[in-house]
Amino acid sequence: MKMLVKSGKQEKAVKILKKEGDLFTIMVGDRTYELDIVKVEEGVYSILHQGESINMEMIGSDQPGNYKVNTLYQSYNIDVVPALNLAGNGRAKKDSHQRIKAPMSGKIVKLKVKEGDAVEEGTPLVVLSAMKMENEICSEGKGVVSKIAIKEDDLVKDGQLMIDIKA
Amino acid sequence: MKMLVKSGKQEKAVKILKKEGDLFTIMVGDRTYELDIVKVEEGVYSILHQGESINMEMIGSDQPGNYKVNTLYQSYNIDVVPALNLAGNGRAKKDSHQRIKAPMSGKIVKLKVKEGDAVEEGTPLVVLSAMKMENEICSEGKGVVSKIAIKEDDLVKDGQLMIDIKA
Amino acid sequence: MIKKVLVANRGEIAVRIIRSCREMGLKSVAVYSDADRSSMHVRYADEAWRLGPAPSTESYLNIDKIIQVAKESKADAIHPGYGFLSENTEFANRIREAGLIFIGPSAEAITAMGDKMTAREMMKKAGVPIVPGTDQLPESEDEIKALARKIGYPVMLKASAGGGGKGMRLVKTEKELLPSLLRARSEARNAFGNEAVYMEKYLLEPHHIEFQIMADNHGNVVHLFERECSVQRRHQKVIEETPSPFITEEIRAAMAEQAIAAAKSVNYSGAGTVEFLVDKDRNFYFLEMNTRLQVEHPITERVTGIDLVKAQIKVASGEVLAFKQEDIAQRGHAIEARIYAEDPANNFIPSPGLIRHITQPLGLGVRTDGYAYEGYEIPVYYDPLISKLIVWAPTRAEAIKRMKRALYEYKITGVKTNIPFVQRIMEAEAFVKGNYNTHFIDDNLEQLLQPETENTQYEDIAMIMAYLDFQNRQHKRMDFGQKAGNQSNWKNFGRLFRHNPY
Amino acid sequence: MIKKVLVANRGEIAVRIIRSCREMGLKSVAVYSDADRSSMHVRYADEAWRLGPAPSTESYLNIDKIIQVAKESKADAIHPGYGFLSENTEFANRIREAGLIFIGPSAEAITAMGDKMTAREMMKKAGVPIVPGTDQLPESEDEIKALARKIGYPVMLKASAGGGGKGMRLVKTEKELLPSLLRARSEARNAFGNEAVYMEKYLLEPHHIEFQIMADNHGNVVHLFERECSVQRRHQKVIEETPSPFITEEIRAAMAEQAIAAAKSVNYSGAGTVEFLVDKDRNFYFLEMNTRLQVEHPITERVTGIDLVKAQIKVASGEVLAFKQEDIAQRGHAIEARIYAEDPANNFIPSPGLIRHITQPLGLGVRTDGYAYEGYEIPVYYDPLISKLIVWAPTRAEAIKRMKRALYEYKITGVKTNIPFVQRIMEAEAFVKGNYNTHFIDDNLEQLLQPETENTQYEDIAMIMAYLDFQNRQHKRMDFGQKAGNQSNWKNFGRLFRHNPY
Repeated sequence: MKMLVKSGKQEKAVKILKKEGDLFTIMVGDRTYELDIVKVEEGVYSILHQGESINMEMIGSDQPGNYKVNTLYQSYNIDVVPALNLAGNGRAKKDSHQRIKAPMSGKIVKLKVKEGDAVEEGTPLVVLSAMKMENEICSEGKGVVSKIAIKEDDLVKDGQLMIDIKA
Repeated sequence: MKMLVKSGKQEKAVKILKKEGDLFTIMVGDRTYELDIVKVEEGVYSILHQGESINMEMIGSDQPGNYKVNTLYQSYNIDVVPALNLAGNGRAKKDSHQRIKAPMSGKIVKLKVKEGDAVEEGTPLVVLSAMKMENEICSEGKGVVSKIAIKEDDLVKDGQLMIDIKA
Repeated sequence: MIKKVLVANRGEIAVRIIRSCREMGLKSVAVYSDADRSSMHVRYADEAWRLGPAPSTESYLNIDKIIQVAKESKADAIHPGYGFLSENTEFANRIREAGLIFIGPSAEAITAMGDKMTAREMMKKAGVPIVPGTDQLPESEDEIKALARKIGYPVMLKASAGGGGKGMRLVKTEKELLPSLLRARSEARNAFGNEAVYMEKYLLEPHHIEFQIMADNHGNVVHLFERECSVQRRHQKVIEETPSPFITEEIRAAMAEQAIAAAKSVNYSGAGTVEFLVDKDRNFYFLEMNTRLQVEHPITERVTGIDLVKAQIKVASGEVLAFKQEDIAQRGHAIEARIYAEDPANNFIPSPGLIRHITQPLGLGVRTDGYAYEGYEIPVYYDPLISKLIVWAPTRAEAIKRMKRALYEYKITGVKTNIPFVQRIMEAEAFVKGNYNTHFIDDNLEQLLQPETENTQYEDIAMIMAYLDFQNRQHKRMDFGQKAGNQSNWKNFGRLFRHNPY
Repeated sequence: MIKKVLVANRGEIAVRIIRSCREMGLKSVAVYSDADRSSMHVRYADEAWRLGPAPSTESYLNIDKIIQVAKESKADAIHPGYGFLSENTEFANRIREAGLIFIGPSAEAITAMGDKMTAREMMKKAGVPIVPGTDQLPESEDEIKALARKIGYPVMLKASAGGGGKGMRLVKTEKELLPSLLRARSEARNAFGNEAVYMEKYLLEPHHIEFQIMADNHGNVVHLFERECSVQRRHQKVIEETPSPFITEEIRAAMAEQAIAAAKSVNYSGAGTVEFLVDKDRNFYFLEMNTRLQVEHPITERVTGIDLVKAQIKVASGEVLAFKQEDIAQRGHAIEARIYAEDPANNFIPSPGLIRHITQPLGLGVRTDGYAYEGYEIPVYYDPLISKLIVWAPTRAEAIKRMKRALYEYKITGVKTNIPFVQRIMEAEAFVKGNYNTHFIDDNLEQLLQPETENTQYEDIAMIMAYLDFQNRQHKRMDFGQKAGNQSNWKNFGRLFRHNPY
């Protein structure tokens, strides 16, 4: 299956033109790179490109094909996706729901809304305590609380859905 | 299957009497221990025994049931074996062969005997170079070289059989 | 005299204290909550005893249980570290009542300095300059507003029992006053079990500069020079350095004198820190005295060569200080960066989680005090401090370059950290010139958060790597399905990534 | 002036040099053999270029290729590190002929000092005391035997081009003379490409004490005090410390004077080391001068605060030394332990292999210069040095305790190391008292190799752990066979070993 690689707004095709041992000749979009690639630690690669020594660290996610790739200061969020899927891809963008996820692991110390409440942009929703700091999480827009998936004193994980707000 | 555990000349039966969470009550030989055991890194365990904090590192070998277990300064070579096997265990001891294994990974720079040669205790057999040092390996007893499994310039691995000497 | 020390703390400071115990030949006893069974201080100590469930109130703040463990483990002294019970009078008293040694000052000194309002009163009497402000705030909201108006905005709310930025809020306008007060009280209650809050004038372009004090029980009090701690975010220190690039030799001497006077006024014993605010005209005011080891103590250790934990233990044993004021010199320049598990790009929210990979910076002039290791899960219950990176060099300019080099080597994966943010601080003009005050981070936040300029080449290569890894995994998976057929194919591919030394 | 430095070396020293380049804002170019593609210096440098196959003769000793890479990568200077081509006159000459800067002394100085016999002659002329001995040994075996008898056993065989213990043999009786000579010549040929060997009187209870020299191209020569390197095994240093616990202030001054005289006699430039043998009556003799950075340079850096690599680069750029003799002081005490991949229990045979796990010691007063990481395979082709552990403390006694603490923290699994052996040295009475000479290891070998006294309890627990791990694996394997049935069973068991923070 033909695969495309996405990074931010970029979408490029990747093609391996040649490989000999650790040496790869690879085309990405319309540019060609000759790279010497060696895996040095779990998820850590040493790459030589025209003499330059580049270290990249790859962190896979639960979603197949999704990677966070770290260079020295930069971090790229990259998706490898089938070429077919890209055309009709309309996910998330026009969603009329606001899904409030836990921005970090922590404990719910206060729940400030209940189902059916109308909220504005900036309305406080929950207070989440993590690592000794209390963090107030507010609504990013107008709407009605359609679902609350947590309760006070719950421990939540980073990214866990807490509240659903219908616009 | 009933298993026994061997460490050096010791042979003991191990029995788990109780476990609750990380807390184990275990009998080894005729002594009973209450241990709080947690795996903290790959192959590294933190063990609390009557308040004492003990760190043990386990290194498995190719042979199932064989472990090197390191504490702070001590290193134990331990085998977990079926109880049945122990009785009739007569391996290695009365072997009339001297099997010369590479004491380290390295390169054979000189082979000093050939098959059929008679050797004495202390007869130089091979010179093995590793990490810039040349190491002469000598016969530990009298005998005749029955087999040579290496040749000059070979790279050998730690533990690899090099020469077989028949007493 | 002291043979076994119980360390009533966790994280990097527990490990750091146990290190010095080990070097002194003292046995160490770690204590832990359920969230910390696999934490480094448990693994590193000679003994480790459970305190209770994860929340600090049930573990690291549980005085009864800690004293019980001290007795059972036959420890003869308790080191409180910083935070938790380190400035708790009751704890110090209870330890002494139990016939054990508290490694810290007298309960009276803790009480006097621990309550910030009492401390202000005492300093006023001792002639040490203090910042204009109030006593404990009244209940009446109108009265509070009136007090703030009288002092003049901006004002600072502070927990009377506070420290480490907890329970502190800067209030710029009346509108923010009451909500901030609520938050400050709540944090103060959770952190210190005491919700008393007072108010102070907020100085212009202030510097936070503190002096390290060391005193014994025989009347000797010395200072170990200052630490410049003005790089703060929400009153939480991020970077500390010594010497301060701001103060002059004369001001340094004057501040040192007042710091010693402050310590003597409470018959201080052990290690303590006298904090000052210094305004843009180099007027200095007593801020508070922390009656414990400070997070940033390593920079002082580095320029003076003195191990402060060992000195604390010796003082607690009744020994006379091993050094006189004239023996102590500041040599070279030391900088500490606090490495936090937090996400600077996302409003600095804490980032607890599993450390997947960690590479510590090493080499000349670098010290790391940490406690995390590969596979360790940073719990949500405690402070987000992962480690402290301390560098030393003969000059400030060289120390900054060394810090940048060390940060370059420091890799932590799995949780987000402020390493790139600290790297940016080291590059910021105001910091490099040593021309900064406590507003530095706020004033430069945009620049400090800016990502590197785009590098198309790196992005292309990152895309290639994702593609190769994905393909590699796909082929592996396929092979699981069809055994013989494709086997050699993916194995070959897999091997491309493995280096064979032969 | 210098903008990009090619480091013609590998291992810890390449990483250490690149660290200083990075702090100076210089670009770094690593070179590597096929065995070192995944080595740390390749990963850490800004650029990395392949030299050739694994054997050093085809890579790190390949002058043509190194100069070619320097040109292609547009490096303007080459740092040779230690070992390999660091004391090779041709290399220094070829670099200069290519219009590049050699970070080291003149080719003349290398030639003069590099050939040990020439050096002896020069020192004789300069009035520096030398050990009685021969010129290059003749071919005739009888003549060699006669020379040895004349000097008197024991005698020392040394490679004329030698250094680092390679090609060195102590000969105690005539019977050992010729076999040792063969071995010395062979090692000398392999290590230096030159099999010339000479002979010296072997001093009684000798100390190996060396002085660090730093000289610029403007006639300034200073010393950075001594290093005591008498803890040696087969002429290979294991522990170094500064100051030496053996010499007096007067001897120190006299030796420093001779060291500077030795350096001046060859118009020395850059970092160099003048080695002396000191007998039990504190008579000292010139041994040799190493015209390069020394393995043990970090202890000098620690007590003087000077970064020697940076100083080398500045001198090579033509700068005047940034410090005068009177600016340089020895402060506190530093000890270095060389951590080797070797098996002390098995006649110290090298132990190359895969590093399965590594924990570096950290905290106050500890520096580690290494290059190994988890998953790195130490190649068989090069030196077994994994890292250098350097500690500092105000006093020697405290430094020893700190070293013990750091060794306690240092965990390396997968290859055998001398860490427990070094730990034993730190506990040996002669070492602790500072009362040792170069025979220390031989004289105390039995004690240094003795395992800990038996601890039944630990052995029992080790047996338990093996049993549990084995059972755990068995159950897992069973489950693979029978899917549904036993699943909950082993999963439960497996979970016993995993800590869940919630």
